[in-house]
Amino acid sequence: MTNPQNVSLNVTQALEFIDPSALDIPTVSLLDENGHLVKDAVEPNIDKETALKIYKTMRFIRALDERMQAAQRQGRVSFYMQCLGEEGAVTASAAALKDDDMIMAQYREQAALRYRGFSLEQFMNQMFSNEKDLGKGRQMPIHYGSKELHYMTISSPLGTQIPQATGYAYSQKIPHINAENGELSSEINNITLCYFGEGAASEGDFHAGLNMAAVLKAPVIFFARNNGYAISTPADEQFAGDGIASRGVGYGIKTIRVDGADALAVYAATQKARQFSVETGEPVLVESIAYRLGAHSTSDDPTGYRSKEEESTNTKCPIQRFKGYLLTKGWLDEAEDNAQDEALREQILDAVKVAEKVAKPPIEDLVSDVYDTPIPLLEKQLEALKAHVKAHPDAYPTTAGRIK
Amino acid sequence: MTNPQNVSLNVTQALEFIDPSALDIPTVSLLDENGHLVKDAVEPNIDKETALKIYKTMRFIRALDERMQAAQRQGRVSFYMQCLGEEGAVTASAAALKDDDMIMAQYREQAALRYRGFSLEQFMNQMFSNEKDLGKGRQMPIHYGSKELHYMTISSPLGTQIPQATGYAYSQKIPHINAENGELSSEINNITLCYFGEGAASEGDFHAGLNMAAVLKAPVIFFARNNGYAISTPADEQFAGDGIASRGVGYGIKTIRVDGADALAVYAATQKARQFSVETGEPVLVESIAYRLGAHSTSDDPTGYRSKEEESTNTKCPIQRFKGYLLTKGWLDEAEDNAQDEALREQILDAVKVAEKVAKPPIEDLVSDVYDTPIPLLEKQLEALKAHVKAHPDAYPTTAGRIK
Amino acid sequence: MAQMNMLQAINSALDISMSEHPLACIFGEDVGYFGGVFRATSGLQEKYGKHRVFNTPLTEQGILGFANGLAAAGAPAIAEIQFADYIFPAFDQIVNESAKFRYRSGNEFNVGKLTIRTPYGGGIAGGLYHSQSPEAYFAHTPGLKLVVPRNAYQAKGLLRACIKDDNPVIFFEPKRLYRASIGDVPEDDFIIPIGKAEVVSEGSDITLLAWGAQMEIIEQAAEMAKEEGISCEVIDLRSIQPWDVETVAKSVTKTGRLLISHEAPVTCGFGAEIAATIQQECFLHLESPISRVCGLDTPYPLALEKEYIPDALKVLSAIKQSVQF
Amino acid sequence: MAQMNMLQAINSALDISMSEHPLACIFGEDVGYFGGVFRATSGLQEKYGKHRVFNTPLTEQGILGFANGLAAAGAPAIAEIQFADYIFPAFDQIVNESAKFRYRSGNEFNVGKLTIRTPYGGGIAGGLYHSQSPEAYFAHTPGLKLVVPRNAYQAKGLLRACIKDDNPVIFFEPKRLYRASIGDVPEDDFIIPIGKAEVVSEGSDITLLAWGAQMEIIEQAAEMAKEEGISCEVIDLRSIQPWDVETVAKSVTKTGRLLISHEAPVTCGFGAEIAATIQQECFLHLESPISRVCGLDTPYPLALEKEYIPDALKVLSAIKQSVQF
Ligand SMILES: Cc1ncc(C[n+]2csc(CCOP(=O)(O)OP(=O)(O)O)c2C)c(N)n1
Ligand SMILES: Cc1ncc(C[n+]2csc(CCOP(=O)(O)OP(=O)(O)O)c2C)c(N)n1
Ligand SMILES: [Mg+2]
Ligand SMILES: [Mg+2]
Repeated sequence: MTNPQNVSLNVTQALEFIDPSALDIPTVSLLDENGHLVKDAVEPNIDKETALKIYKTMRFIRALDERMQAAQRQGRVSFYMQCLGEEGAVTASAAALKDDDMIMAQYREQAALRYRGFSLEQFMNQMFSNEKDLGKGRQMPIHYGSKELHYMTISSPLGTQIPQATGYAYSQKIPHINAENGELSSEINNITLCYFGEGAASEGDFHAGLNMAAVLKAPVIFFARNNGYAISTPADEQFAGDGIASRGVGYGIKTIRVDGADALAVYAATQKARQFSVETGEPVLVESIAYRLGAHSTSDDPTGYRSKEEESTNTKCPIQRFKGYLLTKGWLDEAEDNAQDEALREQILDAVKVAEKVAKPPIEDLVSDVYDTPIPLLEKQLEALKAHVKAHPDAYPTTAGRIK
Repeated sequence: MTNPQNVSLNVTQALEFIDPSALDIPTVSLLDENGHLVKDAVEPNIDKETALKIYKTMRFIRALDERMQAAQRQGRVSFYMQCLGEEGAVTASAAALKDDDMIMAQYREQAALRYRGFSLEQFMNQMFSNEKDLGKGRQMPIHYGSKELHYMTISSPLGTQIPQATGYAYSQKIPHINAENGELSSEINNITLCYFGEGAASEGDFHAGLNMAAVLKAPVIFFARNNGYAISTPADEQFAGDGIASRGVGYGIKTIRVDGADALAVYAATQKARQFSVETGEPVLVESIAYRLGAHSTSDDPTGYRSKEEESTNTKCPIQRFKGYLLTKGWLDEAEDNAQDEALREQILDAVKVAEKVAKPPIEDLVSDVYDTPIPLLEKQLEALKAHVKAHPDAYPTTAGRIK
Repeated sequence: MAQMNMLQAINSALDISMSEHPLACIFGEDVGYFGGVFRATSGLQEKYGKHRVFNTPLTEQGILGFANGLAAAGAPAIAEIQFADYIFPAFDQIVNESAKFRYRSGNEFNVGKLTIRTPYGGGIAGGLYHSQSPEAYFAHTPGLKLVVPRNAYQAKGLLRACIKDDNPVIFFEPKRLYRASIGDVPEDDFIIPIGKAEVVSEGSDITLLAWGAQMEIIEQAAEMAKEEGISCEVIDLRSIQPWDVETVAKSVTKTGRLLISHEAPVTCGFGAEIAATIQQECFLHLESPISRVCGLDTPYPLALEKEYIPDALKVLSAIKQSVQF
Repeated sequence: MAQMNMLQAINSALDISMSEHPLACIFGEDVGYFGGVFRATSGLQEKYGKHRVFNTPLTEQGILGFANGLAAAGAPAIAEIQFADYIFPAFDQIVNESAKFRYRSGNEFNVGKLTIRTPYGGGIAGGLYHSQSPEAYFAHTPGLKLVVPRNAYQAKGLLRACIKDDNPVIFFEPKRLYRASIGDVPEDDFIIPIGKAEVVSEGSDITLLAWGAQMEIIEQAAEMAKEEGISCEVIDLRSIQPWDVETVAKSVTKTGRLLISHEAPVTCGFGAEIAATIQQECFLHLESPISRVCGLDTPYPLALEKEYIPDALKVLSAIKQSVQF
C-alpha cells in the first residue's frame, strides 16, 4: 500500500543504466572431469542405491539412444531423439524428486521416465505406435507418458507445459493452504518438475508460466536445459542475457545454475530446490548447462550449422564422470557393469523385434478419447469408415481384418 | 563457440540460490515535490521552449481528461480513459524523441500524441467516431492514431504492440547496417518508443518483444508505465519481482527506472535511452513509477478495490511539480497560464459540441479497408446492405439518407 | 425460484460448483477481490478464499496454460477470459492442448475438468475488440465442447452442465444480456444437458436457428413474420459442439426451409457448417436455399454497428425471400 | 524453364522478392544460416546478409508481432512458421492484429507487406502436431488472404503474388509435396493472380474441388471415376480467401453435382463454407447433396493415418454416391 508499484524503494540521482552484467551467475560444479569431488565442494546426501540407479539409468538411456538412432537409420522407426550429453541433468534431477512428484517434460527427457520405471517394452510400444502403447499409437515416437509414473504425456508444441506445470503444482498445494489466512498449513507432499529447453524458454508460455508461479506461489521446479541449440539456432541467437537463469530475478524466483554434465551437482541442486518448494510452496528455477552432444533429432544433421572445432571442444560425458565418482566411492563393479551393458544392448534389439510385430491399434481408437465418450457425429463417422474399410480390405490392411 | 550456452563462465562450489533481491534497482529522481532540483541531481539538457511545451501539453491533457470524463458521465461519449498522474511520464518521454520517431502506445498516452501536435478537433473526431475521424469511426473512443504524426493507431488487445515495436524499430535500422559485416555504418535516424502498462507486461508478447529486440538488436525504447494497477489487479498480484525493470537484466537489455511523476527525470532518462539506441542500434527498457491517480476508465470505479488510505498517500502530481520547476526557472507566467487554462476548458466544450454534430462515416466505410480494395464478396454484401437500408430508411437513420 | 439476471444466474452456478469440489478454482483477470469486470464472480473470493478464487496476471495464454495443468491434476478449473476478443492469445493452449490432451495421451491424462467462461458478442458499442463472436474458430476443433445460453435460466443450467461435463468446454456468455435478461431461475442446483437444441416455438413455414443473444433477434423476426402470415419454427441450438443435427433436421424436414443467424462474419461461421450438413440431411425436403443472416465479412465496426448487425429486419427480409423463393 | 521441385520453386520466388526490395526480410526459426528445416530459404542468408535473412528466437507470437511491425513500416516481411501446427501461438497477432490493422486505423497504417509462409498438411507420419491443415481457422477472419499451391509451378507464381499483394497473406505449403512435386518452372519472375480458381480438367457429371496436396487425390479419383464412366470436372481453388465463387458456381451449374475434399476435420472446415455458398448459388441446379470428403472430426492420428485421410478411394465412393443419388 505504501508501495503500490511493487518495486525497490531506493532512490538515486545518478542517471545510470542497470547493466545486464550486473548479475554474474556462477555454475555450480561438484565433480571434476574424472568424477572426483572438487576442492570446497560439499557432497550432497546421496546413498549408494540412488547413485547406482542414476548411473544405471544413464547407461540404459545411452544404449537405448544408440540403438534407436540406428533403428531409425534402418527405417524401423520413423523418428528418434537422443538425450546425448544431458543424461546426467535429466536423470539426477528426476532422482532428487519423490517418485510421485509430477514430471512435465519437453521431449528429450526419456531418462527421467526410465528412472521412474518405464519398461523397455513400454518405450518400444510407444515408438512403434502399436496397440500396447499407452498413448494408443497416436503420437510420433518419443512422445511418452504414464499416469502411473506421474509423467505427463509429451506434447510437441514447445513451451505449453510450462504454465501447465504451474497449474498442476498449484493443485498440489491447495490442500495444504489454510483457508483462513492463505498460509501453508503443512509441508507440501508433492511438487511438479517442468523440463524445457533454452529454445522453448523464448515462448510466451515460458513468461506466463514463471510469472504465474511466482505470483500465485506454486511449488514447481522449472528445470531449463540449456544445451546451446534449438535445432540449428545457437543460444546467442536465442537470447542476449546471461542464460536462462538471469531471468529468475526478474520473476522474483529463486534460481540456481548447475553444470548439467555433473550428475552430483544436479542432484544436489534439485534436492535443494525441492526442499525449498515443499517448505515454502514457491517455485525455483534451475538452469542446467550441458551441451547437446548429438543431433537435434534423426531428421537433423548438425554438420550443416556447427563446426567440428566446437563439437570437439564440447565433449563432456556425464556418464563417464559419474562413473568416476562411483568408482572412487567403491560403489561400482566395472566388469559387471560392462557385462550388463552388453546384455542390455541385446535386450533392446530383441525388444525392437517384438514391438514392431505387435498389431496396430484397432480402428475404434481413431475416434475414442476425442471426448470422454464419442459424440454421435463421431459414431456416425466411425460406422461409415468401417463400412468403407470393409469394402476395400486390401487398401487398409492394418485394420481391415479386425473390424467386427 | 567456447561458450555455446551463452552464459557467464564463472564456477562455484557453493550451493546457493541467486536471490531475487540481488538487484536493488533505484528510481531516478531529479525534482523534489516542489519542483526544485534535488541535491546531486544533474539537470538534463532542456531548453525553455521544450520545457514549456511539455508543461502546456500536460495542462491540455489534464483539462481534456476532466472534460471528457464529464462528457462521458453526461452520456455524450461512450467511454473515456484518463492519463491522471502519468502526464509527466508520457509527455516528457515523447518530448525526448525526435518528432518523426515512431510511437507505439497502449492507450493511456494521449499526452504523447498531443505533444506531437494532434489537434483538439482530431481528438474529438475520434471520440465521436464521426466521418472526420482518421480511423473512420471504427474503434472505441481514445483509440487514436496518425500516420502523419508517427503515432501508431491504438489497438485494444494488450501487449501486441510490443513485438511490433521491435519489428518497426528493426526496419528503421536496416538502412544503417553494413551488409558486409553486419555492423552499424552510421547513427540511426529514427527509433521506436513503445509504451505499455505493468499489467500488459505479463503478456507473452512482452517476453517475445523484449527478447527479440535484444537478440536482433532493434533500436526500440520499451517504456513501461508501472502505475500500480491493471484495472483492479494490484501490482503485487501481477508480478513478484522488482517491478518491470528487474526483467531487463534477463533479456540483456540496458535498463533504467525513473520517477514517472518527475517529468525532468523522465526527460533525462529517455534522452539518454534514445542516445544509446541511435548509437548502438540496441534497445533500452525504461520503467516509470507513477501511480494511476484516477479510475482505470469510465467503466471502472476504484473504490471497489483500493483503499482511501492508499489513494490519499499516493497523490504526486507531475504537473504541479513541473510547474514548480518552471517557476523556479522563471520560464512561466502564472497568471497567463491560468488564463490560458480557462480558455482551453471553454474550447474543449465547444469542440465537443462541434464534433458530436459531424455526420457519421458513410455506409461504404463499413467494407472499405478490410482489404486494400474490397474483394467481390464484400462488394456484394455492401450492395445488398444498401438495398436493405434504402428499403428501411427509418431503421437506419445514420446512413439511409446518404446512400447513392 | 428467484428473479435473477444472467450475471446472478452465472454467479449462482459458480457458487454451487465451488461448494461441490474442494479443489475447484475460479481465476482470471480481475475475478478475485473485485469480482470480475462484469461482477460475475462477485462475493466468491470472500466465500471460498483467495486461494480458490483469484486474480491472475494479465496473460490469457497463461490463464489457459495454468487451467490445463490444474484440470489435468483433477481440479475443476473455471477460467474466465475477460472478453472473448482476448481469447486468441490462449488459442494454442485451447486448440493444441485442451482439445487434444485426452486423445494424444490415450486418456492417460485429460483436462475434462476445464471450463472456460467468456463474455462474447456485440451490440454494446464495443467496436472491433469488445464485440467478437469467435465460436466458429473453436467449432473446427475436435475435442472441445461449446455452449451458449440465451437467457438467465439457460445460463445457470447450462453452465452447471459445462462444469460437470468431463470434457473441456467453452461457455460463451452473451454480455449484451448480462443485465438485460431477467427471469425465474431456481436457486437450487439443476442441469440442462449439453448437445440438445431446444425448439423454442413451433411453426410450419420455415425454421429459424440461432444461439445466445441472437435468439432475441430471431424471435422478434418470427413475431414480425407472423403478422405477415408466415409461421416460423424457432430453435435455440444452445450447444455448438456437439450440435443437435437431429432436432434441426427434423424441423427442416417439416418446414422445408432453414434460416441461420449469427453475429460473427458469415464466411466460415458456424452457420456454414449447419447449412452444409442440413443440405445433405434434408436435400429432398428443401424448398429454398438455406439462408444465412450473419455479420458482414469485416471486422466488427463501431459507428455503423446498427448497419452491421443481423437485426430482426434483415432476418425478416430473408424469411420472406426464402418463403417466396 | 527449369526442372524444380516445390522447395526450389519457393526458394526462387523468395530470391526474386529479396532482390526486388532493399528492406525485404525473411525470418523465422532456423531459416537463417541453416536455410530452414525444409531448406526452403537455403542460400538466401549468404546472398542477402544476416540482417535480412535471419533466425528468430523460438516464439511464433514474437515472429508475427515482429512481422506486423516490420510490415507496418513498409518493409516486405516474409515470416516462416516452421509447421502450420505451430501457428496457433501467433493466432492473436494474425487474427486480431494483421487482419484488422488497416481497418481499425482507417488505413492510416496497414500490414499489406506481410506474407506468412508455413508448411501444412499430413501424409508424412507426423501425428497430431506435424500434420494439421489449419486454413479454415483463418478463413473466418476478414482481412486475411489465404493461398495454397498444388505444385512447384503454382507455388512460385502464387508466392510471388502473395508477396506483392498489398494485404497480409498466409501461404500454406503442402509439405508432402515439397520434394515430390517436380515440374517445369520458369526461372524468371511470373505471377499467378490470387483469387482465381483453376479448372484443371473439364468434365460433365460432377465437380470435384480441392486445394494444395489434396488436388493429387481428387485427380486420382477422377481418373478412377473415368474408368467407371463418370466424367469429373476438377477444380483447384488455389485461393481460399478471397475464393472464386464464380468459377465454382459455373462448374456446378453445368455438372449439377459438387464434391469438396480437404484434409482438415470436416466440421466447420472450409468445405462447409463452399457447400453453404454453392447450395445458395446453385440451388436449382443441384442434382444431389453437396458432398464433403474430409478428415474425421478427431485430432490427426498416427498409426491409423491411412484410415483417417480422405484418400482417392473415399473420394471415389462419394463420387459414385453423388452420381447415383
Ligand atoms: C511451438 C513450437 N514451435 C516450433 C517447434 C519445432 N521445434 C521442435 S524442437 C525445436 C527446438 C527446441 O529447442 P530447445 O527448446 O532448446 O530444446 P532442445 O531440442 O535443445 O532439447 C523446434 C523449433 C515446436 N515443436 N513447437
Ligand atoms: C489481451 C487483452 N486482455 C485483456 C484486456 C482487458 N484490459 C484492458 S485494460 C486492462 C488492464 C491493463 O493494465 P496495465 O497494462 O497496467 O495498463 P494501465 O491501464 O494501468 O495503464 C485489461 C485487463 C485487453 N484489452 N487485452
Ligand atoms: Mg536447446
Ligand atoms: Mg497499470
